[in-house]
Amino acid sequence: MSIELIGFIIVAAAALVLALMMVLSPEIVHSALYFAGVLIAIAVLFFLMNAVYVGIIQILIYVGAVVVLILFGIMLTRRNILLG
Amino acid sequence: MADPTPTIVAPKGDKDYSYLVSPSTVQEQEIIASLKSKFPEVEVKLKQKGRLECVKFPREKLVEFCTYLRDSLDFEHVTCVAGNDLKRAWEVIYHISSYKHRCMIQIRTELPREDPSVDTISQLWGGADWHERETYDMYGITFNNHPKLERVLTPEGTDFFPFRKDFKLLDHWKIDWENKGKRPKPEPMVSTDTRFGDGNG
Amino acid sequence: MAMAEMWINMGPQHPFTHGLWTLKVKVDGETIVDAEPIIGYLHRGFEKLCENRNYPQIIPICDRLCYVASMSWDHVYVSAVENTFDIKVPPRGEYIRVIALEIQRIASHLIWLASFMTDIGNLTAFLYAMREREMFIDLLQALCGARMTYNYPRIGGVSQDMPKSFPQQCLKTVDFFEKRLKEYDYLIEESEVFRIRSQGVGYLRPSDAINLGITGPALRGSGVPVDLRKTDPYSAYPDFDFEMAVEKDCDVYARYRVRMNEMHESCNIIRQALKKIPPGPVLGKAPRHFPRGEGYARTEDPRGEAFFYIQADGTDRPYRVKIRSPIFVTVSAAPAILRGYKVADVPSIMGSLDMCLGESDR
Amino acid sequence: MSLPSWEAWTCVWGSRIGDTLNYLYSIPHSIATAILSFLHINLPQLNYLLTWVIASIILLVVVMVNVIILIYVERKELGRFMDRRGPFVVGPAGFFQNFADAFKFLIKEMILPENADGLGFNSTLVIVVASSMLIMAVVPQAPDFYYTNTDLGLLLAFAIFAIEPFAVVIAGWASNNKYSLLGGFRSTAQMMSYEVPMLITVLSVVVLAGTFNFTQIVNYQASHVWFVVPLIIGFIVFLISIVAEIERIPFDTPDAEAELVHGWMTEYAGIKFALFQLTSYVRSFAGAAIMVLIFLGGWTGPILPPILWFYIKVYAVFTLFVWMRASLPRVRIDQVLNLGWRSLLPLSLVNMLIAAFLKIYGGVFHL
Repeated sequence: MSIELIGFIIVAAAALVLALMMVLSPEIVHSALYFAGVLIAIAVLFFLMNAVYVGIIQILIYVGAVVVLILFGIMLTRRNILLG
Repeated sequence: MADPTPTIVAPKGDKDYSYLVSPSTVQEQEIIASLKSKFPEVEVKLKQKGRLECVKFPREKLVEFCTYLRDSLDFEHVTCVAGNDLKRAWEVIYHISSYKHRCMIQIRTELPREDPSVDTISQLWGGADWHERETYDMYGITFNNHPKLERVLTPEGTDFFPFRKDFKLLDHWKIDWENKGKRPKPEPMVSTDTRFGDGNG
Repeated sequence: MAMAEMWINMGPQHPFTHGLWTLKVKVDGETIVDAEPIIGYLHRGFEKLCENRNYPQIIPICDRLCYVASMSWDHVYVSAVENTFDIKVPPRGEYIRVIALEIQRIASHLIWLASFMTDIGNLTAFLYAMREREMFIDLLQALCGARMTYNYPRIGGVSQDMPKSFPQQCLKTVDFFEKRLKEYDYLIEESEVFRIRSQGVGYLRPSDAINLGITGPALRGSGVPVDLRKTDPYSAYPDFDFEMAVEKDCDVYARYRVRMNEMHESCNIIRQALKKIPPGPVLGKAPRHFPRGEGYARTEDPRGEAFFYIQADGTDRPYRVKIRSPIFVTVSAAPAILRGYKVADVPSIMGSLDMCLGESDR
Repeated sequence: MSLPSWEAWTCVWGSRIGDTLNYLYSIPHSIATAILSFLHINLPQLNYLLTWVIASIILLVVVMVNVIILIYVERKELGRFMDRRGPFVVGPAGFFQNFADAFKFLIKEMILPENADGLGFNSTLVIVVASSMLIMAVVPQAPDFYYTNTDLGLLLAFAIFAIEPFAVVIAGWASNNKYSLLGGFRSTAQMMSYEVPMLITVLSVVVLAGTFNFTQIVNYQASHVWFVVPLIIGFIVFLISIVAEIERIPFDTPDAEAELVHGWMTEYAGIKFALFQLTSYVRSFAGAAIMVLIFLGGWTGPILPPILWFYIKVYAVFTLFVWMRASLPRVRIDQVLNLGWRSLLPLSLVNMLIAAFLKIYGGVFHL
């Protein structure tokens, strides 16, 4: 088993677990946090597949913009933002 | 409640107040004469230059009198509203000043002991708002039609009025200046009764 | 929108509250829709305190009214007593009072400048202003030996004559300070960022300002030429020739300009006073027994119209003392000024009003 | 699916790892080799990993030392600007004041506010700190002193810059504090809106140099002209954007201490707060370094060794940041956003046009 395969398995498993946690999380902001994790893991998978440009754009657009947009969406549409 | 759609109003087209630089030619005697003709039962005196005085003012006439002061005699500014405890009665002292005529009128209104209430003038001058609140806070004098007559300096839920004369300071806080500033022998703080005095506040 | 309408408590422990007070701000997003000032954290029952002290004993506690302008509060108290009992002050006493008051005004305005610049984020100006204030505090120390609570005016004059070297030291300081004021213009006024933070922010219409009872630099910043040193002269002020600082812009910048110009004018007055000061005693005769009577005095505090009302019942203690603090009224008008602006404007607007909680809570 | 071979993966990062930190030539590599030979392990892949870890530690140390010096420099310079002395008690000329502060932060209690969201509160700390440290991994500091020298280094640096905003808004929310929430929103809005003009400006540099690689951009400038000369508009736009991106005065609206106590960091205490502060300086360092690399000719310069030139320029740029902090008040948040969208974005587009023009007709200007 080569070290690349180990790397791939770890990252892919992380992506899957994070995706599951994203779906199952009761707190919606946590879901967004996990979602960002999923996207970063996928970017790492792109790096592993030698698609560096796609990986970088994945981080720049999805983590840098889409997640923030989702978070703003969550926080601007909920009645009670703060927890206490 | 606030206006739900706040707008920022630039001061364009507002009244120009630069005429206040030079004093008006109206003398204090003319103001007194004007007040005498309008309110014959009110006694207005000239104490010194720029200082008018008006004692034993009937409290029912207050808002009418103040409206006249503001609208016809250009008294723009409430310097102060002070409460007072005369022991036989309550008293509210108004100091209303005119930038234009450069004079100040002092109005002393006595309120009966059993009914410490008077009409508010905060509708006429916004500056009187918190002074009236403070007077209520300290003396328990209520101002009718006041927009928000609540405690301002003491905490909410205070059940006494500290500036009333029958509000006793704690004895061991009170310094006996007649005996060369020595504190009397401190008595133990026992109950709240000494603190609240025998006042009904 | 869910962000809509939440109350933010700014204070009592918040960097913008110079003192101990709370400003509850109701915001819609970042826009202020309502505000409510809450004061009273420093309430000491000052007026009741005065009722339990005899007349000279009240002077030191007047120092504690405003901790950055003690001298002017001492002065308004002693002039109220003098008005009540018709006590004459020797002219030299009046002149020294005027000098002390103007030094105090500059020191107070410098504290205001320091805190205002901190509010809008320029710490350099804060340190510069504090540096210059030190010189004026040194002057006051030379006059009365204290740096913060002066206890200098007395009923009927001032406690002691000024030291021999004082006029020279004072003139030197004033000349030096006017040079420094030009330096401030380079640092603060010519900065575009400062202008966009202060111009067009915190409009206060002149009619509103008058109606809400706002006095002092805030009122003059709204274009209303009212300065009690001119319009209701007291002490030795009629002897001096000075300009009233008035700006017509009605915004934070105008209030800033008014205070900066007032510092210039104060320097001017100090120079004239030092030139014209007559010889003679500094402390007049005060009566041993105080008769019945009532009286008041109002002066132009660095923050606005200070007013002291005294009722005397023939004993050695006042029967009733009422203090009108300019900031007490100004802070009540805060909601009217703040409404419609952003949360980020709160420090700059409230900073331009020059809060001092010692005098407003009393 | 076939995975790329081991060599291919190393090529992803654009360089053989042996080149890493080449200035201290092969120090990580020889340390790793020594350790492994001492343990009698002959595993090239483990050697590779160990080299990587040691190189990372060296990079971290280099960055941290620089950050400590930056903080000291800022304090001293700010002191001079403000007509005071700055730190001078702890250590020679107050140099160890930072260490004293760090120690103080270490012994403070780490408070988790009541009703705060633990996951959001703590994980965002990790994300913010890690992503900021990661930027320096792709920023070369000399022709032979870098961690990686990937072909897309410039883009990667800004991609890593862009990770922070979402963490900040979650941090602000998780603190369960209104100031933090507003600060988080402000921070994110500001970073997002300043990334657009910044990236367009960077793109104009890329158009001229024809590459995303930092080293090649610097080499291009060395052989032609520093990009600050033809792209002066872009330089100014980039300077303002980077100051907004790293949230320093006059653009420190997210942690404007006058209105929002300390913005999204309000509830963080002790070493967590210290880490955030440290992170902000790491970002300042990275921002200044990128600015030096793409506009000011990087490490090129006469006589002195390249690494020294690089640090001289970085500290000069940082002094510019400190100067701005000392002389300007804070800008309001809506003015910040207006400036970003209404002034800097058109300016960056103009700059882009100039770059395109120079690319086509650049022969006249030796570009």
